[in-house]
Amino acid sequence: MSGVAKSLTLLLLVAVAAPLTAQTDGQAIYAKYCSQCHGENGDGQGIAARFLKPEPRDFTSGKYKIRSTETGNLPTDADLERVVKIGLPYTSMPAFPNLTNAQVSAVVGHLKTFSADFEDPELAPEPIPLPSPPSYSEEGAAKGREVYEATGCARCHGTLGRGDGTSAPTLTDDWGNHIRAANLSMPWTFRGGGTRQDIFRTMSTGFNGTPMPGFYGALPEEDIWSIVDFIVSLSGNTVEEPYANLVRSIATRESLELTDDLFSEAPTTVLPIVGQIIEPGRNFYPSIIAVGVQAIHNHKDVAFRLRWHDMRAETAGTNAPDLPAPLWDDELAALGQLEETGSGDDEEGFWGDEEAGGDDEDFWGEATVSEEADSGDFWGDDAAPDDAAGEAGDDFWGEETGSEDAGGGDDFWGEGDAEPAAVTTPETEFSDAVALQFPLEMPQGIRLPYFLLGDTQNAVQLWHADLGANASSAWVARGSAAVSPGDSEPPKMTARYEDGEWSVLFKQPRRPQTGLTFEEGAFIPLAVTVWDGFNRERGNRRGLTPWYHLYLEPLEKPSSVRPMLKAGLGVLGLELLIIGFVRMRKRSRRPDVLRS
Amino acid sequence: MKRKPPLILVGVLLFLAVIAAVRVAMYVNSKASYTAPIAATGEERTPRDQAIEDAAVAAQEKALERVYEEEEYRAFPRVGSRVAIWVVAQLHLLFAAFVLAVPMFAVIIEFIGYKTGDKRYDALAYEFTKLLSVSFSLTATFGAALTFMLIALYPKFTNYMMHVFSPTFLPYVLLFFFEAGFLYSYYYGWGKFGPKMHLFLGVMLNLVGTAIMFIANAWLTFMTTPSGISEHGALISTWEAVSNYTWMPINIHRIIANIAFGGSIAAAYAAYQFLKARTPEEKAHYDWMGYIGNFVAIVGLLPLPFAGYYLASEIYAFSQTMGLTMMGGAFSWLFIIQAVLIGNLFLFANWYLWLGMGRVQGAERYRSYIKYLLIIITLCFAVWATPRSIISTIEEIQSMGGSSHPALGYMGVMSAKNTAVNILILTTYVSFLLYRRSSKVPTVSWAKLGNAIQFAIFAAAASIVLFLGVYGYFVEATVRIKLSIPQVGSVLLAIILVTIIDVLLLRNAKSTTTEWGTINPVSQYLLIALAVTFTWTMGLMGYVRSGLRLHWHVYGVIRDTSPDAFTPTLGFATQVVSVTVLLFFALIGFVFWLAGLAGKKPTIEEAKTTPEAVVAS
Amino acid sequence: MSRIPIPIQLVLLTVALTGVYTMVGQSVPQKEVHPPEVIDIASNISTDDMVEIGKDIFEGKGICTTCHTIGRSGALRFPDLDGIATRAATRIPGYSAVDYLAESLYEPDIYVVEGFNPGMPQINKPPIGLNDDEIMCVIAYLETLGGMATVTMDTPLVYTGSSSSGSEPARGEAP
Amino acid sequence: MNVLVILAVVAALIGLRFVKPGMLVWLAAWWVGCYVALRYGFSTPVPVSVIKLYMGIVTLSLTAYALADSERWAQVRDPLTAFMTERRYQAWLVVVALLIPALFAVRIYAQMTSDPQAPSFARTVHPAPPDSITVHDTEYPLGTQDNPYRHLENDDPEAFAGRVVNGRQIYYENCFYCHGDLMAGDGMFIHGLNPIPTSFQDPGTIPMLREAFLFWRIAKGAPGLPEEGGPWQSAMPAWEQFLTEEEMWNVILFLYEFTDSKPRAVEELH
Repeated sequence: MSGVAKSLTLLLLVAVAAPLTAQTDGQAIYAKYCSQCHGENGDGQGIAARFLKPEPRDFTSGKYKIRSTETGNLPTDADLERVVKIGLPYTSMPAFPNLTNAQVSAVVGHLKTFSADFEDPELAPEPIPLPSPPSYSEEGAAKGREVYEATGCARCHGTLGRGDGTSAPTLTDDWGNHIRAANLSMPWTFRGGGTRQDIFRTMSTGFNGTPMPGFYGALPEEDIWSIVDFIVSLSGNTVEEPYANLVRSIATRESLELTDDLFSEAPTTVLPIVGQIIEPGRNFYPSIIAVGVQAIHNHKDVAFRLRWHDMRAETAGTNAPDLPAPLWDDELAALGQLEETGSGDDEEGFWGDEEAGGDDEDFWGEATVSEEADSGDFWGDDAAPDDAAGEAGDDFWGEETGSEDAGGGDDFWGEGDAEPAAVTTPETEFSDAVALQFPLEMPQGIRLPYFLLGDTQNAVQLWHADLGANASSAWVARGSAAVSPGDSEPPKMTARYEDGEWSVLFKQPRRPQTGLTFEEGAFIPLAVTVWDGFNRERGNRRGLTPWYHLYLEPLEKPSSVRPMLKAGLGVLGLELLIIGFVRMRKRSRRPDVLRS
Repeated sequence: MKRKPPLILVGVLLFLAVIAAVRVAMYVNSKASYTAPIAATGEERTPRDQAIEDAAVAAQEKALERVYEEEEYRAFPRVGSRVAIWVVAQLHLLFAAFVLAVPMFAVIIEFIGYKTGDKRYDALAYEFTKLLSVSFSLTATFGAALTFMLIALYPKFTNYMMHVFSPTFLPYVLLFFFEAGFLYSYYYGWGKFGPKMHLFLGVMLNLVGTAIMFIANAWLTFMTTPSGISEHGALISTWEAVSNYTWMPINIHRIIANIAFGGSIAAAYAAYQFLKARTPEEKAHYDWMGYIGNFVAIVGLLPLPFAGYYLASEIYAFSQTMGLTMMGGAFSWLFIIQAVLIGNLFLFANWYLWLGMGRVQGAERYRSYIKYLLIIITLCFAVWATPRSIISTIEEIQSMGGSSHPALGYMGVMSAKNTAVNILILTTYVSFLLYRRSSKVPTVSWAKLGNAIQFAIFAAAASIVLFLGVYGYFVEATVRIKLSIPQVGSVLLAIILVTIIDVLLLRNAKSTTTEWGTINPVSQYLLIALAVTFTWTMGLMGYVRSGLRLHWHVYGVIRDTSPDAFTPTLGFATQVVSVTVLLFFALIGFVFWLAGLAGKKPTIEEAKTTPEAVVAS
Repeated sequence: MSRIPIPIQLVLLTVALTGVYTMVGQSVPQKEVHPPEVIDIASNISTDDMVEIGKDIFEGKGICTTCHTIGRSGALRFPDLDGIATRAATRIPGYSAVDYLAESLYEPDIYVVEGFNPGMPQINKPPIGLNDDEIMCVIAYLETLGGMATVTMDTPLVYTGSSSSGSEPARGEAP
Repeated sequence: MNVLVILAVVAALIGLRFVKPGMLVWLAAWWVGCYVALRYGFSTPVPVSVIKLYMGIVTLSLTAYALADSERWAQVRDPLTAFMTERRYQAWLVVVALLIPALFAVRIYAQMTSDPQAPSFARTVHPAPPDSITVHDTEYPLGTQDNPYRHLENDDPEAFAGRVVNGRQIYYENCFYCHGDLMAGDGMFIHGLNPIPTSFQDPGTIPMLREAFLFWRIAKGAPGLPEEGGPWQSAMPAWEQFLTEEEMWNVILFLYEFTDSKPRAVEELH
């Protein structure tokens, strides 16, 4: 065969093969991209499922959360395709931008084969009308707050929508897995999307398979819109992730009294928290999403305020950075210790299948479920908490909008709807805790200690607050296996839990006898760790951040007027010199030397 | 003859008489009776007076008891010992370089004048020499200052150097003596000796001068790359100590650099006189003088990078540690500054040649080439000055994904820089060739062919250089380093071949007129700028050569434990270099002024005779 | 131009040009190189402290990083030291990593890794001139590259050559 | 290279030829052209310090060009002199003379009042691996090490497929939290990670690397990175704590299989 013929054949092959690779075989696509989580049979029991919260959807049930149809109904094809294309934020369901529309339709077609309900013409989905959103109004938000209270949203989602309602710890889905009510103050984590239209849809349709009901028909449309406004107000309309990487400490001449007032002027930097999945005892689903950090300093001390939303304050029990965290069975296997340590303590269950699902819920918990209603105002000018107006003032994420307390209306749940299935409340063995991490010494050059508790040559210090004991302590760590109490003075600390938000204040001298010195103008590495006792986090099972930086602004900012004047006048003088010189020469111009 | 003995007799008698008188006086004095000094009388002393006196007595006693201790260092007021020595040594070196270089080309020019019978050359050589005598005494003054300061400020170190090098001091002093003798007889004997005798004096002057430099070089290279001593520093062989690793490379490097430097300073002198000149004759003369000076400077500049490579490779051979400190360690950024300086030198030199075409009739045909040459020079300059590790802000680092730029990263490495410098040299040579060509029209029958061959040689050399430069990215470091040899080789070969062809080609060429003195005055400022840049570069290179020792007086043997032991920042070093350069130019301005005073007349008279006959060499 | 006297013009030119070069000199990274500090090493310090001191010496006074890299490959001119402890233990039968490292430090040319040229200076002699205690700390640090430090100040070494052996002057490092 | 920018600059300069502007405009055009090409002509922006250096050289060269010929110089100088001396330009001259210092002052102000930026570390994304690593007491010479199961691809496709399936399981149990379901480096934890995880879909990553390199990165994780890789900041676990060597090799097979790419072959040594 000649070379030409060879290459022609090759070309032909490619031409044939190309459509094949872009095949629209739903089953094949499902097998490649979906089955690892949702299972070969669509039952949500894929290989990865046991590490995931919220659990992957069980397609055989026909229960779908993100829909445009009434509660209890099947989703439309468009609903399913939308989820495949854009994914569900803050869950393990990714977007699949690599699939073509045809492929998405094909795989959706395949999904539907798992449930016989889709075959039933009587159950054919009918989307509810989604009107275009009216514009946001303060009055709407104020009214929404009343409706929110009256409808009983706060029961799960909490007064300020921070997912801290009284019944929140007990929520389960139809499969008995513990799930969390959505934190309504973080719209970027809403599974159904964070726009007003999205929230309206979620409110109207509810999440099948979870306690989250649909209000289509149950509430007048304008009431739903007003709740939407209220939810939007909780975040100050921050739809995008508000994360930043520099904590700026403002300077003051006042003495630092550890009260919330101290931080009214300090800018808040929101740091995202992720699970510690590096060292054994991994935490695949930390329940805290983000921590807001503020800092302020005077000539002597530096103070921090850390705030985060927690479903419930765990103040019983204890917590410390060096508590042994339970190992997963594969970790044990790798360490060859499976037999020895397979104690119950270790396996508490993280994942639903081990112990009672309720034991530790995870955060990712089907948040989907409850998404809709609440929105805490973490981030914005939030809607005002009903409680003390003063409290609203120090909301972490911004100026608050004050609103009146809602009149307790009729509880939506009161009638009819079943209370969520009772779940055993987890024992409060571990308290909530938080720690600030700094290098033990200011790093010289670029090298920092390992962000996960330092390393043998570069130690870190922790300012730890055990919120159960309401006490602080100082720790020194040289790697996660070498954490020990430090010999320095523990920082001063006060803590408060209100409306689903922990607010922990630290204070420490800027130049302690041992440990890091906080110099103005320097960039000091800083990291945060939080433990949610409810999630049974302790020791290495924790939520953390990598290194970010702290910057202490100088008390006296050098004035820019003088350098500006200097530069300006200098340049002007130079110009005048040149112009003067040119003019003088022109006046006395003789035949030009250069032209000669 | 008859009068001599009495004179001597008188002398001897006088001598004896003095001695006798002294003896008598001493005897009388010894026989006189002792009288005590008049005691203080009168007032009672207060206790305070007593106490003051006691304290004075105690202090005196204490002073008497003090044991002599050898001092390691003494401090120079305000600027500190190191900076003081640094500045004085650099000034000494600059003047010495000038004093050593000028006789070299003065003799050559004189020889040309002698051979061709063209008086003009003789006058030029004399004018160069005029700059010498004052410079020579300044050199000696700074040398003496340096010596005294070394002894005073660094006694221990100086003592050690004496230990190693004492056998070289006597020859050095003797040679210096001869140097003075030859220099003054060469200068003052101008026109008074026969030409051969005078030339002989000049040659001797050069030989002696070079020998002096070699000896002094031995001392300083020993400090960097000591040899000939035991592990504990004791001298084993003076010759070994003299002929240490960097001795010969420094000798060569300095001879070449001195020539370039001397040429540029002489050209600066000519430029100064040109700008001051009132008459066309004067202008013509100094234009020509500046041209010659600059020509000498460029001839010296072209091989200088290669001499530098030789020196660097010897430093590597002595100690890889030191070599890496130089190129990759503390001094790596210095070579970026150096690249800026040398880039400037090349640019100024080319620019001067292009301006020079303005005085040549018939140069217009080559003018359009200038912009291409300029573009090449600019590109090479940019490549050469590209740093390996780039100073960048955070966002820039983030966007580059590292501290090296994906595209510019290729420019910062040796392959690119070698290529750039070789192309620069080739381009400068092309500029020169164009200049040379502009005043001549070849008449030989094979002119076209010759041009084509020349062009082909250039193209071949450039492509070899480029190819090897690119190839260097694909081979290991050890191979890559060796690639610089064929690169340099092809450039040098091309230059030699083209020159030979050119000489043959332009035999009996039709010459067009070169109107000396009509050059654009900008060119004269360029000559000054060249001289400043040369001087500054020498200062900077002096810093790195000396700084390489880091905290050692004699590398690995005598530690610097003085407060100045640290290596200063480049910023500080450049400030010191700048001060030194300004001082040098203040002094050299003084030299120029003196030279202007001395024997102005003969030069102008002689220059007058020639300008219209002047044709390019 | 005719209005400014020539000498002043030239002074201006000289000063301006010198100024420009000085500015170029100020715009590059400024770094002072200080002579190494003398580190006092007590005879009873812990291995961890030795590692720390050894690291300082390795990066500073010992100027090891001028040639050696840690964790780099490709066309190297000197052996990379990442994981050196592991390799050192297997290089010479009967030699522990410590012994191999010690001997290589005291007599750099004794075991030259294949593919490299001998070129390492004797670090116990000037200009580097580490003393025995300092070398021990460097060994401790090298052990942490690919293993755990085990040496103490008292660990006996197979290598016993004293630092004053050899009569060659310091230039012996040239190939 | 942003070819479009470069082409635009070249086109502008060529276009100017037809307009036949004065020398001053020419020089300005070249200067601006060089600046634009340097500033915007590279897809990875050139650092300001280098631009300054280059523009200094360009300025010098353009000056040389202008001054290398007296007529050319006159063309540059005369309009400038006219602007500075003639009456009709006086108002403009005042404006320009005040504007330039004002710009300098504004620049100083902007510099002094800008917000502080957190320092960042320019880590090397693919630092060079060590010669060899030891995993679970076995030494792997990375220079020559190949995936011990790669040969099964041809020798025993069935066993190979089995290993890929095993690798897939490992991946979805351990890796996809960060590297993502699609291996695009966009797992669910990435909003909290800096540096972000590697995208294996990027042709600049695994297809450029040898399997031994991946093995090193997987086994030793962040703590095993050399300094230039920023071992203190990367969240890559040292998987030898959790996985066997076989599992790591299997997951490597799966990575290439899923992304449809081939590892870089071991180079011949010469």
